[in-house]
Amino acid sequence: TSGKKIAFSNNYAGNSWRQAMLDSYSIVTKKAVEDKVVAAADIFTTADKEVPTQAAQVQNLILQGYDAIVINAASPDALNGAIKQACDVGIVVVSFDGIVTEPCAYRVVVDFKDMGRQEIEQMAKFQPKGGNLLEIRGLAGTSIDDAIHAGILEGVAARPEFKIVGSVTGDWDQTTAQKAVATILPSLPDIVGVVDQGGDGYGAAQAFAAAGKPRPTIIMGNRQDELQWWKEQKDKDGYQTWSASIAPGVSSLAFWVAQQVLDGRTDIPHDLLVPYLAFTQDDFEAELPKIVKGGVASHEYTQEDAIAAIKANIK
Amino acid sequence: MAEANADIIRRDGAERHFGAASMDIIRLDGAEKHFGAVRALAGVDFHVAAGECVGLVGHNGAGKSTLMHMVAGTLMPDSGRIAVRGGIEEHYSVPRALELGIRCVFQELSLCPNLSVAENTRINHASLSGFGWRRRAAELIAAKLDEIFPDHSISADDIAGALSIGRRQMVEVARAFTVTQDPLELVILDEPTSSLDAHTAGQLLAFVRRFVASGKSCILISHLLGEVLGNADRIVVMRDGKIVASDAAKAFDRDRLVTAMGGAEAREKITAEIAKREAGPLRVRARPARQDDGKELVAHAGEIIGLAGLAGHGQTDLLLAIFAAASRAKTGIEVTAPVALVAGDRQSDGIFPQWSIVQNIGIRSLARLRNGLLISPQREAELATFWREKIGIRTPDMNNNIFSLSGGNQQKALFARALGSDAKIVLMDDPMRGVDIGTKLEVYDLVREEARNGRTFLWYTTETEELDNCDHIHVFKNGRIVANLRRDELTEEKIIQSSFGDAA
Amino acid sequence: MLRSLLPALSLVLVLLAIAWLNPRAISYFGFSLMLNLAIPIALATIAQMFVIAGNELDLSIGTFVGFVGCVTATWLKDAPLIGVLILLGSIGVYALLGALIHLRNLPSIVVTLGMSFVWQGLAILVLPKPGGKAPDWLLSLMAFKPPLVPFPIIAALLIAAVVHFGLMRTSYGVILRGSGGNAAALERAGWSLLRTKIVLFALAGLFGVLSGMALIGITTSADANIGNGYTLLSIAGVILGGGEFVGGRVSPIGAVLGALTLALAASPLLTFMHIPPDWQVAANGAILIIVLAARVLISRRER
Amino acid sequence: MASLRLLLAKPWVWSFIGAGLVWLATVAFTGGYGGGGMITAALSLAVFTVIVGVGQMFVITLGPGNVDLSLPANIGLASAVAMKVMDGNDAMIVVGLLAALACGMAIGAANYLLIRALRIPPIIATLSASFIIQSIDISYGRGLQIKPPPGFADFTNWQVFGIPVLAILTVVFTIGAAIALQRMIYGRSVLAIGQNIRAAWLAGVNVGRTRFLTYTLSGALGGLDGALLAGYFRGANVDIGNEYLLASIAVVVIGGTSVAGGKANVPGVWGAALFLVLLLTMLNTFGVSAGVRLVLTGLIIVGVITAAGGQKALR
Ligand SMILES: Nc1ncnc2c1ncn2[C@@H]1O[C@H](COP(=O)(O)OP(=O)(O)OP(=O)(O)O)[C@@H](O)[C@H]1O
Ligand SMILES: Nc1ncnc2c1ncn2[C@@H]1O[C@H](COP(=O)(O)OP(=O)(O)OP(=O)(O)O)[C@@H](O)[C@H]1O
Ligand SMILES: [Mg+2]
Ligand SMILES: [Mg+2]
Repeated sequence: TSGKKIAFSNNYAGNSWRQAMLDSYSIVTKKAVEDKVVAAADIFTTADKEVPTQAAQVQNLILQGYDAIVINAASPDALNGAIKQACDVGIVVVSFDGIVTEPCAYRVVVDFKDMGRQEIEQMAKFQPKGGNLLEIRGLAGTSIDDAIHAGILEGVAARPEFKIVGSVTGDWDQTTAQKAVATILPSLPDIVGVVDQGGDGYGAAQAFAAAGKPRPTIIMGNRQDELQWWKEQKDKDGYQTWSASIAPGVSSLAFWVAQQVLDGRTDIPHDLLVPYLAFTQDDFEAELPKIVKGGVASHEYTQEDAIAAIKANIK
Repeated sequence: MAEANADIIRRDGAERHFGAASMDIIRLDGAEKHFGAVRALAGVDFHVAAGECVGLVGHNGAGKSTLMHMVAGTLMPDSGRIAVRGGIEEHYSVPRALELGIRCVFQELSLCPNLSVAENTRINHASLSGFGWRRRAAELIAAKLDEIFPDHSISADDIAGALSIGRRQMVEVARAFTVTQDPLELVILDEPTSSLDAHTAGQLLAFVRRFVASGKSCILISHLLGEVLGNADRIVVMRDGKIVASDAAKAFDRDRLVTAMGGAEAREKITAEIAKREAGPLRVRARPARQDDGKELVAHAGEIIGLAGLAGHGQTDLLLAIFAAASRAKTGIEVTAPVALVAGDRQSDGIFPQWSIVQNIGIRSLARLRNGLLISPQREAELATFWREKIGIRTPDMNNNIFSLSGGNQQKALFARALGSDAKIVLMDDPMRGVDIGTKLEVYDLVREEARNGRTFLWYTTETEELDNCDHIHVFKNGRIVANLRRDELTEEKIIQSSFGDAA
Repeated sequence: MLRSLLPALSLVLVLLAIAWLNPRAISYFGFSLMLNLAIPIALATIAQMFVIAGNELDLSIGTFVGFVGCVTATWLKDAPLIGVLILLGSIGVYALLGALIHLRNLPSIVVTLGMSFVWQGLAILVLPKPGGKAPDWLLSLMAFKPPLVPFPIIAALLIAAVVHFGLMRTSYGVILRGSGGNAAALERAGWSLLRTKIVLFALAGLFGVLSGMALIGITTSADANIGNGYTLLSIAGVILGGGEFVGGRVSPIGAVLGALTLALAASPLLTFMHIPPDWQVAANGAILIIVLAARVLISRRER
Repeated sequence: MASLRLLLAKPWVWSFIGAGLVWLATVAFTGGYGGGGMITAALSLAVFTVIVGVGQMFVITLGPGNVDLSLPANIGLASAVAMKVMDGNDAMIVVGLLAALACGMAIGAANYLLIRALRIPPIIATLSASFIIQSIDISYGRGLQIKPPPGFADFTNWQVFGIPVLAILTVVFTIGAAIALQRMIYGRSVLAIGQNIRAAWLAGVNVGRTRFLTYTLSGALGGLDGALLAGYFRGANVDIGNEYLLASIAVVVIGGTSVAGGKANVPGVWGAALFLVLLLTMLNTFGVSAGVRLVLTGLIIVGVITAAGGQKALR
């Protein structure tokens, strides 16, 4: 595939997760280009998380003659028109994180619904008596928010000792999340736990502290500040929780999938399931020093990792 | 010839008026109108007969415009009756007035600045629609402009906002006389000549006479008493919301009008009272941008310099250039002292519509009104009160919004703004638009007094008699100074000659 | 005179830059791809232009387009009759807003700010998660490939021509624009300002609906957040096209050109330039500034 | 009675009435539980909107077309600058605040330069500037969450008898702004320009300087807000100011400032900011879904403004 050109279409770069994602991607692709595995691997980022902007971007990538497009999409369905146009001219499309539903594209998916379920399972370990939960949702109207939420509901249904007494929208943005939690806290009964979609844990902890409410068990999301806070609490009084999120390094896996397809492999399934990245009470402290201050835990894939991951998905 | 003709008509009109009341185009009985505490109309009986030109005069704020709003249907009286051609109108309104053939040219111009002249014409004619309306509208207005102002040089495609205020006034007047479906019986002209030069105003008044001669009616409001005396059949004088006199025009002369209005005694023309003064230090030296010969405008301390010529021939531009040069160096213009400007186009250049009268007056003098860092409301109010007394701004409360003032009183507030400031040079852009005769005479005195105290005035005016107040007069044509007259050389003929002279 | 050519000039400038960077883009296929997403932007810009013509501002057009998109991808496909009724009803809501704003003399910016939440909320209720599908007729319409001239160009010309005729040439268009120029004068001439406001808002609603439908015809399926960016884009498009916020000074042709310029400058030009990812967003801003600054040189010379 | 009518005629009263009603509705719902906590939370959060709202108010008052769309990006960059300069060190708090202010002022001045020198309409100038600022922020802050010094974080959370000290300071600041608006040459100049820029110029107002100062002021307040937000939300990030794009405009217009320019209203900014936070509190407390919450938010805003009504022009 040394003559092939791969483009990366991204719709936002403004938070630590996306930065880690871009970093992982450029580390891996730079080496791939140096090693002449591919001819080019360019990154295109739009500013605004907007669907039409990204759709236009994909169309322009088509015009530039790329052989494959790796995409973190702003919407799973609304980009299908542009994705289909790309497929129609023979471009390989691999989506991850924000995946696309257009059948011709490949999807590197994380089982978000399972992540939601697991949050309740883990919560049950730390709060065996059950109790009131506060849920922080993500960006309304998106599929990821929907999947995690569905998982959490399933989990709660399976464990009736838990009850969700409050739900706020955090838009996956720490500021918004903290603000939303701060406004609802005064009116809530005692909360034993907070379930969220990753990255909101630290903000929630701050909101509880600011309101002078007792600290609940907050599920974390692999950010450095979240793990750091967890460690501080653990050192103080043995505080326990769990942390999960999609690894930003999945971007590099998506790249290798595109490369493999361009290489002529036809046995790759269009839906590839990869595990989300989770940390427990036992292993999070080992990870903490590896994360850059203010950043997020990640994991980059090598070509071999990718081939192994693909293999695991072939039944 | 024209004089004799007008005579007959006049008698004719009077006969009708005294004969059959049913021939009244419009009649108001006991009209009252209050604006908050202000009683703008205090029970007015007013009527206009067919074929009659009624002159309406009165001091600023007498209630003339308010009365005309009733006639045009844009304001409803608080009490009183309106009858059109003898029939009582229960639900009088603008559409009803238009249907009956009553039109109004308002004091505050009402063109849409974003539309062309033809499009503005369309607005007044519901029937100008369908295929080819554009062409019809353009032809309609062009024909009427040609008829009223033969040398107007306005195109139907010109955007109204880009026209000078004088031209806008011409368009608006012409538009009021255009006819399509609705009849045309009565046209109200509320100070139609305030922004016109003497030449154009003459054309308009001649047209009004022809119009009335053809059996239609007209109400003419003007502060130029000569215009009213010379063109109206009957004159109605208003004072403080009441009609204080109504008689055939012949029965009035200037003195009687002024007395009826309650103004000062009519005065003789200012004569050689302006004694020779020795020139003070240089204040302004300016050459118009288009001037190619050596002529320039020079003003010293204590001088009143007049800018004359037909409207829109570069006088305002030069004043603005001088104003700009005061804050930022500009080639060809030298200004040596602080400058203030009295705007003539008060809507777009002068008034701050959200503010009270006090704030409108104070804005030019804020730095002097401070106590430490903060503006002192007390000193601001003092300044305003001082000028309210000095030039007689009619209002119950200077803290009222500026728009609660009548047009002429708004203009006085702008005078107060400039004269109350620390400016040594005052630029006046045809500033007497809409100011009543009594006030004018007071302001003339004031200007001369201020000049004696060392202020310099650059005074653009479209009223030739105002030039009598000036020491030097520069006549403009096509953006250039074409004549420079001393006051003792000044005659109306010389100005007209220079204005129309062939110096390109 | 030159001033009215400025919007066209900006567009030419951007096109020249694109041609220089990627000659391949200047082709039937290239224009189809680069410009098809500009159609919904142009329609939204026209909607905004009607509101601005009446001295108001619509902060809800973006979420309204999103709402229409969600209805198009669900009701309009599954139950066309109900879908059509909903869309007509939403135009009616726009008309009502115009009436409300006039009768209560409300600042439109606050009312439409409130409505932007309402539309977004309704969009989420209609389509809780992304999906749905555009009706087939809409898909084939937006995928239409006329001979010689690409569809987006034809569509843009058509929109500009129709709206220009309606607003700038018809006799009622004059009244609509006059209501922004001098409302008092219009009232004095006997026109109903309530009616002009209702008509302007209803037209905005109509073009908002067209924009949402066109957008879904291109993207094929919907997302509750799909139109959010259109509010700012549409305002910028009107201004770029020579419109002004007050005074009824707007230009339909300018607005369409402005929308095309924005669409081209924001994406194709940027993509073709190969800028490091960190600075791509900045380049987007820089392009806008350069395009507008180039206009200054001209308008300054004209003074 | 007459004084009540006079009060009701003030445009800003309605935002306070709206805030009060929303609060009462929430307290009624919880049966009186948490009413005080809600006010504390509302005050702490409203502060940030008020600070940028005042800046935006001065800009909007300059007349139609004037608006500062660069505030969100400005806040984001300033938050990063402040946190990097403070570097977790209590001794550097003042320096960090000054750096954030300077950064904001530079942005404001740059905005005005674009508007004046290149004659770009303010709305597009500030929008373009915000793109550039965002890029600078991303490359400067790398999307990382940089933590505030503990002293600064505590300061932003400091409360006396349930009243945030920051809110008290902000009240003092807004009183200053109101005085500047009505009683200082600068404020009068802004109001004059907003009503009629040409008349203002002809009345001797220094138009250029006033507009420059106004955009710079707005920028400076954005910068200050960025620093404070980073303290309160325990970390700078690119997105920290996002919600203030709409919120800063919303509080200005809901508070009774005229978008046609020339009429401004400082107390209204407070009323509207409290109204918006309490509205969020109410809807979060009611626990309605995101869609319903948005619809209700919108309808309540429209309802309040309709009840308040506008005023008729004089002539
Ligand atoms: N909308 C208004 N609000 C408050 N007061 C008003 C309003 N319109 C007119 N007035 C007041 O009514 C009185 C009559 O005003 P009007 O405009 O009729 O005077 P006018 O005779 O036309 O004066 P001018 O010669 O200056 O035009 C004035 O005292 C004026 O201040
Ligand atoms: N020659 C002019 N004619 C009409 N309006 C002008 C003129 N010059 C300036 N203005 C008005 O004033 C506004 C600002 O102009 P400018 O910045 O030159 O004013 P200034 O107060 O002198 O500024 P500075 O602080 O740079 O001296 C312009 O947008 C315009 O509306
Ligand atoms: Mg009058
Ligand atoms: Mg005159």
